[in-house]
Amino acid sequence: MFSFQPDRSQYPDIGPDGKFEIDLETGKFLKLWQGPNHPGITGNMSVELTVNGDEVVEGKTHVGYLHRGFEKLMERRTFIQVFPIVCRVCVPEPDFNEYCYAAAVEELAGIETPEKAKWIRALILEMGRFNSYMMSIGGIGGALGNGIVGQWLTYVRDLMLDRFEELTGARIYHMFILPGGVRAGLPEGFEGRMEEVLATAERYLDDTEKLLFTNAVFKKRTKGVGYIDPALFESYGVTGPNARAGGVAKDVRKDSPYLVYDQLDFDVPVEHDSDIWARATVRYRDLRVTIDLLRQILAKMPKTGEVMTSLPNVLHWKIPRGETYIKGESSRGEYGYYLVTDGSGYPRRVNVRGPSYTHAMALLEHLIPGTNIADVAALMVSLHTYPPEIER
Amino acid sequence: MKDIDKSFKKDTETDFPLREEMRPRKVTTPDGQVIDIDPLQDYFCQEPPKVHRKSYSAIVEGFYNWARANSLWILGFGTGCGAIEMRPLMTPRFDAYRYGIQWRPTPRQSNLLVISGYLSVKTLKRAIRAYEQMPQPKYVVGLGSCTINGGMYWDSYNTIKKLDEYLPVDLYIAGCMPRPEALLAGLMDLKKLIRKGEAEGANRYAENFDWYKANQKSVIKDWDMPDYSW
Amino acid sequence: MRELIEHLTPRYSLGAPVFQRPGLTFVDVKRDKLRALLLDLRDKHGFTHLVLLTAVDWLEEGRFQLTYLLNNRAADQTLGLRLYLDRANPMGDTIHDIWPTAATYQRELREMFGIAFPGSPRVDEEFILEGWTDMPPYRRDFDTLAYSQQTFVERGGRETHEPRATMKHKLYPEG
Amino acid sequence: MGSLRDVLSPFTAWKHVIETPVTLKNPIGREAADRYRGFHQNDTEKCIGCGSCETICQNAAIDMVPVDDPKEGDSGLRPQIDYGRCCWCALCVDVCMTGSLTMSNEYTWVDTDPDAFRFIPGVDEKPWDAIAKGYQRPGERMLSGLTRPEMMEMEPEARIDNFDEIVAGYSREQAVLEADRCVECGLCVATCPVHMDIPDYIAAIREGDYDLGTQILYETNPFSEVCGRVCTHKCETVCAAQYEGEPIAIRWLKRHIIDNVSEERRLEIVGTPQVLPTGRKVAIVGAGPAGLTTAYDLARQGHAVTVYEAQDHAGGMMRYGIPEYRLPYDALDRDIAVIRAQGVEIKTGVRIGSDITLAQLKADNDAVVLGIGLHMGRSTRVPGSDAPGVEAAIDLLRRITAGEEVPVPKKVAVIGGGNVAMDIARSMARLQKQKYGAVGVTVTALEDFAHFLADKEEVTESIEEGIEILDARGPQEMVTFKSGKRKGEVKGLRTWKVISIFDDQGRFAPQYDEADEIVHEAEMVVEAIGQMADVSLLGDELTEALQWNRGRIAVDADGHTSEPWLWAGGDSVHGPDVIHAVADGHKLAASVSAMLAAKAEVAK
Repeated sequence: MFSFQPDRSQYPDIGPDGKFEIDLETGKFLKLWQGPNHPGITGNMSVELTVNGDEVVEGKTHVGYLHRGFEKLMERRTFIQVFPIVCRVCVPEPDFNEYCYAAAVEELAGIETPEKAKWIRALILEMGRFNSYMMSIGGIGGALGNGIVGQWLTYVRDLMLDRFEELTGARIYHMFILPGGVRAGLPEGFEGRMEEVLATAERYLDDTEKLLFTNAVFKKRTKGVGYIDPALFESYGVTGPNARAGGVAKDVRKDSPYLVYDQLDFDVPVEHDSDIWARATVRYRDLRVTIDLLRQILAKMPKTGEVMTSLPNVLHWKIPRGETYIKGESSRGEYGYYLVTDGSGYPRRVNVRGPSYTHAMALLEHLIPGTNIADVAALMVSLHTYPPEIER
Repeated sequence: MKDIDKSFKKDTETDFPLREEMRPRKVTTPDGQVIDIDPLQDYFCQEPPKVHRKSYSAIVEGFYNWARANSLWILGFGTGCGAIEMRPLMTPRFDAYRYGIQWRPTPRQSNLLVISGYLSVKTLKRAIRAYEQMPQPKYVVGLGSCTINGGMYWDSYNTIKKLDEYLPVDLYIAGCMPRPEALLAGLMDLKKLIRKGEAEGANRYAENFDWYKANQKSVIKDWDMPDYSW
Repeated sequence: MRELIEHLTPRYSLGAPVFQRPGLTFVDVKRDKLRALLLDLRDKHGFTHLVLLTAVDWLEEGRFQLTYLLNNRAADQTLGLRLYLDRANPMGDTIHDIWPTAATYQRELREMFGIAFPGSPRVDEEFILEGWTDMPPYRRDFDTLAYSQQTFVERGGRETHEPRATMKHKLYPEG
Repeated sequence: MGSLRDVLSPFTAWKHVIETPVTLKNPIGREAADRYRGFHQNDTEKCIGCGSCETICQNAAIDMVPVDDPKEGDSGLRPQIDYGRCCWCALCVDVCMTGSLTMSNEYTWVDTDPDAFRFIPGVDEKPWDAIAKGYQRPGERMLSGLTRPEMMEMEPEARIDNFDEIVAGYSREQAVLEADRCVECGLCVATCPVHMDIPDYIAAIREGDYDLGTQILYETNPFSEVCGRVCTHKCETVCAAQYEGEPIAIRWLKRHIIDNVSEERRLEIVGTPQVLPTGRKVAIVGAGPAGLTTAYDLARQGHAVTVYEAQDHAGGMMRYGIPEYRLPYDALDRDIAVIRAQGVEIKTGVRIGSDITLAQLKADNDAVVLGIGLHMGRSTRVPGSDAPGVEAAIDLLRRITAGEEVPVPKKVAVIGGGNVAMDIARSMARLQKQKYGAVGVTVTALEDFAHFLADKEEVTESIEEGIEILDARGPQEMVTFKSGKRKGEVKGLRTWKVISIFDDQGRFAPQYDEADEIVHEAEMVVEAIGQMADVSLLGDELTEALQWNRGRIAVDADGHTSEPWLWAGGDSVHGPDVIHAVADGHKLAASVSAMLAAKAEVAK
């Protein structure tokens, strides 16, 4: 076959530590901003790349374009007033914010969640995971020249948004998981309509498998690219599918079951190559598990029962001093809320642990040197990061 | 809601220093020459924007407006949450392309800037640059509560509250966030405005350029760009 | 967990533990013992995952609380180490060599709380904010609404009326 | 890698070319889901303008704006929503006390004017006003409590043979639970005759700050302990919580504060007048709530106040009209002690008109205030109503309180359906129980149960205590012994069934069903159909000089009579009600004080 070796005779010298000594004014290096306004960026963030030829020698992640100061805003809001703003911390998969916050408040205030509400919460979280994976796989397809996958899967995601809408009353920010339960039960005939969506999804996923996962180009561009050494997982706080693609079956749903996950029957898919291919595949397989989980939840959910406990008067609701950490397995990894209360009507401190925080910052900066400039987008998409949960 | 701390006074004394790479300095080029550079002067055009004159003939202007209205090219810059509802619009289910609306990766090819919700100060800076780089005639649409009056980030230290203070907005769409259907309805309304020749935001920007600049600079402390960057 | 805490307490002079729920414990540590304790927990006790590192501002008590949240996945145990710093001159010890990802957290703490972490990579670079000259915004004495009102323009023309005062004024104008 | 399958398989995507497109033909205006949280609607008839929506809104998107004049239990304000702030979280819908605020499933609003995105739902007409679909709160509100905590009460068996107080009062836990339900809208403040700062003292309970609570109570009401027990609580009838669930137990919460502050502490909190004596003298006739409140206010301003009371103890109707099981005498005494501590001199057992003349009082004082109350019972004037054994309820109650001997027959009939009727019925029932071990009281009321005048709990408790209550019965005759040793004495009450009480013009003209006649056997018939003032103290000359209003002394808005030195207020002027009497007292004191100040000004 053809082989192409770039001419590297004019490349700068490599320093004693095996890395380039970057000096922009030598003219040998070029600073290139990928983002915030760039098609190859995952949301409103940017990576400051230093390139040498087509090779990236250094990358710095810049975030803060979406910083609204949530953690500060929460400190001025009463416990119920925090509820509407938490979901905005992560746009594509907002429900983990609602769940983690609600669960943290419930724990510190000593409120029991009704059994049925737990099932509905799990349902919502899995629907959110479904959507998030749809976006992620579509994004990977798009970043590697298979935009049609993005077109299909965005359509399927939109069908799920319709289900979200009829269940929660909103498309994107559902604001449905209140502390104390959920706002309402399932609408009439919801299960049937959900099944239609899941069947459509499966059809499109079959096509996606043929178009993307058995595709010579896609394989060529993803296998062996963007490798993360599993030994680094703990150092860089890698969780979720990114870890599962490297043979570590980290999954909060199994490791530390919450809600009703101990009553559901599922396996955590694991891949071993720890490259872009493995990360895409593990998400694809996990999406299949999610579809199965959605069916299980709807089948096993209690048909009757309360979905909401009566709260104390939320207009002057005080929670005793304490602190807790609630986590869940989002589509990107461990999502957690650290809530500190001081006995007043306002949270003392809320800290959101978004999985992208570690993935897009230290890990991405560690992975970028040495990659081809054309692969940076794919690398970023494969880490599946959402910028608003980094800077909040 | 916690009460405001009336005793709090913002620091208005400290100026943010100009970044190192933006300062005038001497540079040795790869071929050994030593030259003076002043990035803010050398790299950009300093000419302020001009009002885009209407055509002398109403018929010709009407034809222009018809053409403009039917090719809304949106800059694919997701400035805030609302960007997530653009995806359904770009894809088959809502398919905005059939209305002559499409997304472009660069401001140079776009004539519509959609501010999809809140703007942090950091993004405002990029949005201004993106807007100024867009060729005229150009339009701005504000999406959702945040662009109208700050939305749910009304008390945030890092987001602007009134978009029209910094950029000329032609149209607002209410919602948090507006659904794709509402977005389409808004874009259809924008088309009508353009056909009537009433979407004059860019000319407003040119006419009140100093006012906009002063507003922009009052919130962007780290002003490391030229005053106009078309 | 109780055994582990009992085992560690004399060695690292830990404070009284709070067993928040099965699987989540908080305990106070001293600054000079932190590093050894973290290494011990990571290498000998399976707490290999740094979940998060953040701070809480106890303005009234004049101190910052640093929370190091560690997780032992196999045992499903999370341990929160609370370290108190003097608020007047907050100085932490960097742990980026134990967990490289901690550098990001420390950068954020530097920017948002003004806690110094000497030696942490790029700790003084801007992280989230740009052109910020005011006090670190996550400090409790920073009032975000006041700052916002003094910085940004709001859309005017709004006026509200308190039901109690309105009724009093209308029904009993003489007071 | 690179197998033939990997090269060919992607081409299967071509099959989508022949599939039906998924594109929505006309997406603009597509109907949102039934539960969709779209633009707001407000049923302005239902809305009471309590402002809870504004309080909960974390976006400060809601302003309360006046659209109408305030009415009882309605502030006249309505929420205006700024869609430059709203996030459609629907917490305002969830918290809404009346359920008036809802959301339609409409979602399209485009405008070039950024100032346009503000509106008052239900007032400003919008295209979505009539849309029935959208977000409504499922069921009753969940964000604040609906029901009162159970009040501890003595069981009927335990209370029927004594005059011990029935209601135990809230425990700290119960009070906090109940105080927690309050949304602090303040609609009650306007309704309360003395405008007590109800939300503030309820907040003090939540905080556990009873000192502050006491201070707030005393700002407006020196009879908080009394009112905490027997107030007619108009506030509870306008409480925002009543539209779904029970109104806040404001009266019991007030009592809870006072119950938790010792008498000594209360005196410390209230303190003594902090002004120099003015040297002005005011005489007050009648140590009831109106008179004593006037005295309290005037004394706090440094005037020398003397209160003259005909009975042996101060308190007026609070002592002699309300039975002890509802208002223990020591509770009343504690309230009065605080008033005495302000330097008010109360001379009991002094009857103005006979012991001292009113002219004398006028001569000795700068002003005289009448708070003489309603101490004479009205009579039914049916045949036999002057027979021995027919009693006036108000007189009987006074005699029971004073410890005088009252006849206790085995069978008693009471005429009347108000609280006084219940009071005397229950008092007699207790005496009967003590004497005979059995209750034999029948109450006959003109009204039917749906229109009863007495408080519901009074009726329920009476029935629990074994009292027979017959509604819609009109008294026709006191049946007397026609012969024998007890000739002329009462032996029963004959009543007819009432068909209607008022005629078409709303005048009192009862219609009876004469066929439905009952003779209630009773050796005592008590008339409890209303009271009137004993104005004999005025003397003929003054009676002639004063202006009158339908049998009551005519006063202006400040309680000033047509005589410049004389004020009158309380029950005798405005009808029976403790809290109104207190309000009157404040008004009188303000008016008297203004006059005294004017006098002092002239003297300078």
